[in-house]
Amino acid sequence: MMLGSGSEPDDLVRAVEATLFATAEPMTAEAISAHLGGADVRSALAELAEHYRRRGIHLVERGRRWHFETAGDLAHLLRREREEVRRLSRAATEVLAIVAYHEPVSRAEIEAIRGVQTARGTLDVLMEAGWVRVAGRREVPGRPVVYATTPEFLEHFGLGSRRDLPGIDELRAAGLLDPVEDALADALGGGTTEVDDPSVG
Amino acid sequence: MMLGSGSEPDDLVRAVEATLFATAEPMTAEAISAHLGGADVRSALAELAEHYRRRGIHLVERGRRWHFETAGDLAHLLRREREEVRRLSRAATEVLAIVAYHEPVSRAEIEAIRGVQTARGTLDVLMEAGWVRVAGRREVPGRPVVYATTPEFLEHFGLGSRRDLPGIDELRAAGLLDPVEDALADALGGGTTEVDDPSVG
Amino acid sequence: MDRIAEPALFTGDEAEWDGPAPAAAREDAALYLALDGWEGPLDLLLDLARRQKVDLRKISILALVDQYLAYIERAEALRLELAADYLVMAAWLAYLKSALLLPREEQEEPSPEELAMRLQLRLQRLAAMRDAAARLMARDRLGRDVFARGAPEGLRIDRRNLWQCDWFELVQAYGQVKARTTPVVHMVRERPVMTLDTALARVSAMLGVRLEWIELCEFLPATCDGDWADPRLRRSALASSFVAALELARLGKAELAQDEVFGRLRLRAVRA
Repeated sequence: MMLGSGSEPDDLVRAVEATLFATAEPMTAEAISAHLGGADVRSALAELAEHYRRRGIHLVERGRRWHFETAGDLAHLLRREREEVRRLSRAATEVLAIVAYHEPVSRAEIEAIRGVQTARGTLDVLMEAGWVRVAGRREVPGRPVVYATTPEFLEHFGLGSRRDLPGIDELRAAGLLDPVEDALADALGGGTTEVDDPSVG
Repeated sequence: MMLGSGSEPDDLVRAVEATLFATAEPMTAEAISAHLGGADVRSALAELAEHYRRRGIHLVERGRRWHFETAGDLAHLLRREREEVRRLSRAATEVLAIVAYHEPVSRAEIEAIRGVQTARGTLDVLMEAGWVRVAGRREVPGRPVVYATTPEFLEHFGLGSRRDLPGIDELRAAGLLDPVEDALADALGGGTTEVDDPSVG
Repeated sequence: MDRIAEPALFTGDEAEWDGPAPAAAREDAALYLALDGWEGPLDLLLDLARRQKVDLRKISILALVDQYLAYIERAEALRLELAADYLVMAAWLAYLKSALLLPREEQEEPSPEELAMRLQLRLQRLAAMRDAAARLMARDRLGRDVFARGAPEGLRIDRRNLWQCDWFELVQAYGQVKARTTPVVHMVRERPVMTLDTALARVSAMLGVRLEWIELCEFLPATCDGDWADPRLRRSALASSFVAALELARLGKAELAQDEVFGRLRLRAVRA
């Protein structure tokens, strides 16, 4: 018997449970606390998450916001009557992955990785889906806009935070998230040099 | 320990739980069964209803349809009230004072005393504040509603009774009937600090 | 209950990409027909590199260059129209190949090995992001694999006003109502004025005897003339004389002139 899974939930746990069931939007611990008159809801959230871990619905934290969702292993039962999630083009999925693994990242940096210009509509599609947002400008000449992912991105892909991006630790350890120039400098053990490379840019 | 409340839910129970959580409409047992490939969901529904009986959400059957809803004792969480401190407007303060000095008083009488029309909202505000109540109708043609103060009014203003309100002579002595003072106080935006009156402090 | 035990049928993401399917592209015919399928030369190079079926870090750049150049040659032989960047890449790779093969006396900067490594690093990075995208898309996705509550009641916060007012404000407000509505007797004092009739008579009389332009202020009585020193009476006289002037102009008996806004106003009789 796991702690809390069979015991009676206390009033605060019940209140947090009811609040998260009723809300139409995911909520941060702070927002839940404010809704419940300032109570400390941290342990209640932990208890609920544990309680629901083996049930048909799970309590999950995505980018600091909590919500209930159906268990992933039941997907095949629930998916049938649902409308299909919009299908992304290959270009859009690549751009989304680059933004997620490199954020904040400029359009030029995205293009350097993909080796092609990115159609204007591609980023628009991702922003319209609510997964990518403009995250300011880089303080370099030209002050390019940089892009980053949103809490809705984490929610949609079931990620607690960007640290949960598949394989991100391995990619970082392998240096595959570093710019080519840095990797080249490392490999050659010297400074970087200007190279006449038509495939760049 | 109640049966089923602490034990691990089986796959069918989990599937029913997830189905009822994700559905936008309450579902009959037959509809759930059809959705889950014809399984007999009766005992699963009973187990779920029992499991959720003490939790913040309940699984309930209404007119043969099942759905989750917030526990009745937590329904107040769905509609929270937030209190916002607001100062009474000048017009509302005047109307409140007139009601206090002249009660029971009709709206027409209030307007006659103030010399200006009184917006309907002003009396509503005073009633919302709990300081003024409808005190019946005057038995004259048109049977106008008359207003009076409430016990909460006396309590809020620290008055033992309405007789504790200062009389006209006292107001005059305090300089509160001086129209110049009035104009000055108006010009200074309320002017609660402008009057040098030891009897009022 | 076989439904539940059944493995998920659609957890794969095979339909997600609408780019060229790598399996289909292995057919040579498909390779050449799917020319529009690649997003630029780097994409094509990565596809070719993956056909070497080795770790991208151990890939043979020379073999890759040969494959690319062969592809471009055959595409040209088939008279397929190639985008400029494919040709630029072909030229650059041909240069890289010759630099890698030819013996060198003096080291050029950058060395061909460095250029080859740069290409390799770029292919690795593109491949890494492509794999990451595939893994991302294959996750349980909200609204497709997992679902939020279908009919949340929603949370509502109603604002409730907590009205504030104190004893002094209350009493002061009553005092002000009383003060404001106490009947006030208004005494209207008689003030010395020049009536419009007087002004009209005076201005017409003066215009009758003079032909030249006259400034309006000249129509006023002299200050030394008894009560006319009173500034309030003089203001009244000026206002009445001005209205009289306008009236005479309207009747066609006088004309007015003013050189600038707020300038001196002059008046002249109109002779019939």
